Amino acid sequence: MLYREAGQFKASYATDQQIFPIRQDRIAVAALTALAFVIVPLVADQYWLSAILIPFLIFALAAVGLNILTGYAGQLSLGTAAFMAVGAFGAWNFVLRVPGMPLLVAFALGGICAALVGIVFGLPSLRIKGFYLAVATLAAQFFVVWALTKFNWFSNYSTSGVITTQRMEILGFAFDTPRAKYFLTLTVVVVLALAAKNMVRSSIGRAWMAIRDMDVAAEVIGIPMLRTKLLAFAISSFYAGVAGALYAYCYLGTVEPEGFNLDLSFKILFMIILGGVGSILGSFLGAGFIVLLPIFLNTVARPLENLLGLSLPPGLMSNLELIVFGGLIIFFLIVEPHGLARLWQITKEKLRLWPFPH
Amino acid sequence: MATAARKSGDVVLKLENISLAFGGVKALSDISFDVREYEVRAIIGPNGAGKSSLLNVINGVYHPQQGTIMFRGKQRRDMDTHEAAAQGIARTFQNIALFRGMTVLDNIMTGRNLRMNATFIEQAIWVGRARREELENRRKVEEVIDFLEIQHIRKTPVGRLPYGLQKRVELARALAAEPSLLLLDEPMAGMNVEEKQDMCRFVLDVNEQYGTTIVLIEHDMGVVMDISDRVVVLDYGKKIGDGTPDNIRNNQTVIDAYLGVAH
Amino acid sequence: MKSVKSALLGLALLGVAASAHAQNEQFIPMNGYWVGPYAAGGSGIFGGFIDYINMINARDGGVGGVKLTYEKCETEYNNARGVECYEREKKKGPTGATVIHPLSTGITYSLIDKAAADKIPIISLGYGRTDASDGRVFPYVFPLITNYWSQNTAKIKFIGMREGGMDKLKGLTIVNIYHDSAYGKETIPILDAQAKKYGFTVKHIPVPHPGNEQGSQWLQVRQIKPDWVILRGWGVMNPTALKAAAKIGYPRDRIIGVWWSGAEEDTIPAGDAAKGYIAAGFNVAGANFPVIQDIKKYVYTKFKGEMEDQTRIGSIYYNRGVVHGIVTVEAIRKGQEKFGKKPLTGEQMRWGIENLQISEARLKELGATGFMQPLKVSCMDHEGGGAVKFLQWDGNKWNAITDWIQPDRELVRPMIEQSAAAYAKEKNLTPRDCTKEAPPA
Amino acid sequence: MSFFFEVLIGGLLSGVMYSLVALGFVLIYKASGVFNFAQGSLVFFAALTFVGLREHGFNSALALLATLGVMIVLGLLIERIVLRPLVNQPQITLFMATIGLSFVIEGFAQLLWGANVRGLELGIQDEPIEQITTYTGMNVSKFDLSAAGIAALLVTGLALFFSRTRIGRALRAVADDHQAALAVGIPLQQIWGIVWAVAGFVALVAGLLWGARNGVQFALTFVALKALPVLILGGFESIPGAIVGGLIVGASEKLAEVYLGPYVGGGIEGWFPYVLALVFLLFRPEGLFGEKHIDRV
Repeated sequence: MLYREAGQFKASYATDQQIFPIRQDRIAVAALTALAFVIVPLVADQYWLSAILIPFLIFALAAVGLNILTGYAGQLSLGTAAFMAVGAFGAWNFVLRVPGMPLLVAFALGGICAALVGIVFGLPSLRIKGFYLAVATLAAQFFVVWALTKFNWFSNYSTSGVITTQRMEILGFAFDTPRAKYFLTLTVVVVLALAAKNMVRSSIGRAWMAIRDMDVAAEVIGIPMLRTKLLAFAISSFYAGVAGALYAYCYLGTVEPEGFNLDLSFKILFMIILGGVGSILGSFLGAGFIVLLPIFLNTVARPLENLLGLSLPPGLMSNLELIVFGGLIIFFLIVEPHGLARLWQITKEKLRLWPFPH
Repeated sequence: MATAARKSGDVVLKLENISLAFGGVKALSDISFDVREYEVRAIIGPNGAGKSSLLNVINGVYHPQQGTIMFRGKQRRDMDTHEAAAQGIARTFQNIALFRGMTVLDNIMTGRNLRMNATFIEQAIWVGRARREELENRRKVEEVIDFLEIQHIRKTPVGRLPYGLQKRVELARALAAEPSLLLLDEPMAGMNVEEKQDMCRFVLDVNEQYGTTIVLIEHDMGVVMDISDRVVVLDYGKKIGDGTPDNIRNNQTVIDAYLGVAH
Repeated sequence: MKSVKSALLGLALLGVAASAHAQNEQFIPMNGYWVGPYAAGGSGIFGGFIDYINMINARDGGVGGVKLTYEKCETEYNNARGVECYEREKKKGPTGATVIHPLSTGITYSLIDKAAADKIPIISLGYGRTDASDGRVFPYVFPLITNYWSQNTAKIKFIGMREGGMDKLKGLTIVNIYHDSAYGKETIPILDAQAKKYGFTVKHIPVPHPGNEQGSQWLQVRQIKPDWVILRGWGVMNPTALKAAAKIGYPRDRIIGVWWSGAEEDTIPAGDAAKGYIAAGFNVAGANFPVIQDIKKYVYTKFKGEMEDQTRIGSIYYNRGVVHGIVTVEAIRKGQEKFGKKPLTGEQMRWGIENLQISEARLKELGATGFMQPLKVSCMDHEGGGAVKFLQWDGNKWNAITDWIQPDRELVRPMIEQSAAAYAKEKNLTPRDCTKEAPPA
Repeated sequence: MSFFFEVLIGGLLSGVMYSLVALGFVLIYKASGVFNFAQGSLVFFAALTFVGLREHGFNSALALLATLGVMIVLGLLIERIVLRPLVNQPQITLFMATIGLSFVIEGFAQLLWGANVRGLELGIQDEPIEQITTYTGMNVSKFDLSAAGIAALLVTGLALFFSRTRIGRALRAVADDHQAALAVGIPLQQIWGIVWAVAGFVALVAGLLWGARNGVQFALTFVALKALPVLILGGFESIPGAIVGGLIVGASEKLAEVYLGPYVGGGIEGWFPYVLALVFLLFRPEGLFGEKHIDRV
């Protein structure tokens, strides 16, 4: 009875086309935003902020980016981490080389660098589809990491190729505590997630989905294949790039090209598959799941290990973690191939009817 | 039906000596025919006669090896899908080509994508032109939805709809583009009598109310003879007949081809 | 608020909260890796480290009556997880995490700022930031014993010794085969500087990660026909390199590896192809040292050992773990001298490490004579040693073939200071004045 | 010039090693449309099981048989537990499931046999053949030649299996058209089980050869990355494609590294095959031997 849209009549198309048309959703989103901006910073300690919430938000942003490309536009990519790397190194170089460069502008420029690289590696998508394209995006993955390692200019000739982010300051306010970094990350992520939501419910989003669902029909309608696909690559890479910049600035503080390896790309792909392909909400759910699961397994495993004594082989818990992680992924795919977002949708549909059976 | 009474205008589309082959297989050989403004033009023929290929040539999905296409006064070697759409050609497909992951409303809205000019940045911020365009086009789409009587399924994902309704949604998507030339590939295939009647009514209404020229592939001879102004008959990629329904009905080659194929 | 928070945490941390910490304990996080491509190194090193801690607890009842506790956290050699482990572990124990061994250059880099803010010292034994040897700029980072640049100069010295004098280096050609990564690239500048100084030619050949295919690199070696090859490998790259060298017939006793290329894990998979191969090391292999025997006696006879496969006790990685244990425990001892026999805080621990001295005599007491080199850390010098021993693989085990060979400090130190100064400038740090630091107690 | 040929031959022989891994991918993709990312883990698991059993006192032949048995059982289990419940799901879901599967296999392998790095001697020395060296000045490794021979045997064996046995023919039918195969009464699931078992066998062969080359260790899972560009070039569904693709990738990456690498700082082997494959795809999107699909509308 609580989650009901009955009685909420739309008097105009404008109200019907709101970002969250159902009143309860609006309330929930508002409450969640308030929670994230007000309550969490008050309650969460440093561990939660800097080890869980910040990476969660950053990965969610990268997942939103990948979801635009893979979930909405239907182009499978295995190179997300590379675009994150471009964003991180791009932003860092802009701050380093342009005096007085505002931080947020540097993030955006880093994202734009990633978008340009994304367009280049998106070009083959016109001819190549499915797994051929997926494997082809690995070219981006390996090439970008190689180039960042190889050409020392990108890391300002540091011997190791590692970059350490500069002090973060916006309008004189220093972002050097976990809480401040959390605020910055949260703001960027919320703004970009809303923008993504707006895009996918506009004509560009419909064009992406049309290409995903049936490209020939989309072309016949007059959706330009080249522009639409490349735009998906560009915007997706922009999101990944900004996420990469945040990853460097707000999370790790120091990054090296190899940190943006294939494993990271897979991790983000996992997020959208488990969270829900073609769902902005799913990107967040998936990111939460993938960030929290290993930590949860680890925090459960270690005390268990102590409890059972040292007679266990040392690698046991680590290996079990890996097995359980992989097993749970398979389990979730089998139980709900459309991801957590679909699970949530089903719950909502049930809630609409609750407490009546029909 | 009083088809003869209806005004048919100038030739808007003219195909001349079109030949199309895939690898070594000839799909169309030396086909010529024209379409006049405001008319309902049917293409008939047995399975594999090249009917769908012909539609695909008209709106640029296939590029013929030979021949020319004249559309709205412009002669060309082949069509480009995007150009075709921009010039006002819309179509439906034999095997429904809806966007299965999207709702009915979104599917129909894609039909108006060409009319939405807001940049993705405006759309991301959802202000000004982007918002205005969404609303204006939504209004148009709602007209189409009312016209085809599918208000009740507006928010349903198309994948969940029964076949007949899917066909109707596909027509809606094509109509949303406000086309001047509408290509319909077996719009009534697989429908029951009632659904067919509905569909016939819609096609004729479109033709009459909006003045849309219609090119139609259909197997149901009754329907074809009823609603079309002129008919082209294909067999094995060749044109074997062209004329009014009455002409075709009495054309010996056509009768042979049909009887020969049927049994 | 507090209760909401603890409820949230409690949910995730489950049993952790339940085990109340006794007060007279000092906590050391063991954030390592027991799975993945580098699990052999991670499990070996943390095996030796943990065994040593357990031995100290069992034999001596801890350090000065303070029991040492630890908890493992799996980092998978991944920066993000390494940071999470660090954040999770840093508040545990009565005085929090008191020292951290990231065992990954990437994780070390990611922790430098955080650890300094949390006042938890980082010990990076034989990895991490080379320029952190300058303690003025990096008060909380200790790349103890030796760093990549030092070992590289020692390698050139070794080559000089083999050639019959440093003047004989002139005109030689040395190929540097390196893992194409931040880690691999680190020694390129120092090699170039040395090439200039001694007049040899150096050619750098990168091997792309993971390095399981090196045909083209070694064909290049075959074409160049170098006098020596320096191997800066990691993981599977090492045995593959040795195999590839055998394939082109390049003599293995002219290949000199770094310590991450010089463990049993690097040679055994190469089989006969590894015979004669030489690597630098800052600890030796072997289980005959009293310290290892004590571990066996106090830990393994009680079935509490970390190593499932006990043949690995005394291996290079295992012994390196014991070295981790020795420097950590000795630093605690040093700290207790000044701050009293109680659990140290991270800050006090930092002082202990910075004033750590392990003399030859002390090594003897520890049962580790010849096991590792004597150490003298200071505010200026966070490396404290710098020497390496060269070990040769005879097909079954690593044998030391030299004594401790000192690095070329005149060459290395200015480069370190220059690099550290650049870092300080970039980060807007004021280096400490070491003359004002508290002298050793 | 002789150096050029040496690089070329070395590359071709390395390429054979890539093909071996790629074969496993092709088999499974052909029969069930699954892009099996866990193939690398299977290679690792097979090699580790083999040396693990030998450490426990099995002789080589027995260990080989036992490992083969384990791989077949593993293949059948994967089909039964992971893929059968996911039948008719989108390809990307299946792909993800195999990544999850790779974690399980990797964890399980190390749990069972420990994280130790092991050597594996097959009794074939990885050394240059002297006669060839004396006559031509080129180094050709005995081991590489033997590996090529084994690969040739394997491919011949598979070809015979597909063309001569009833199961093989059924398998081809399945590869051509699942629905039609089902309609004529071919038991799909049984066929899939067999394919997974055969893929397990191929993984074992690849695992032994790669294990002998690099040591039996976790990094064996990375050989999958070497196989992917081979797959794009050769097509996901073609066994000859896997072989020819492997040869092209092996030769071109070596030549590129030796002759192109020095101009850009080297280390280009990691991405060169992918870019090559990408450029190739622009001209032939269905791969070397893949079938051209015409979009019908």
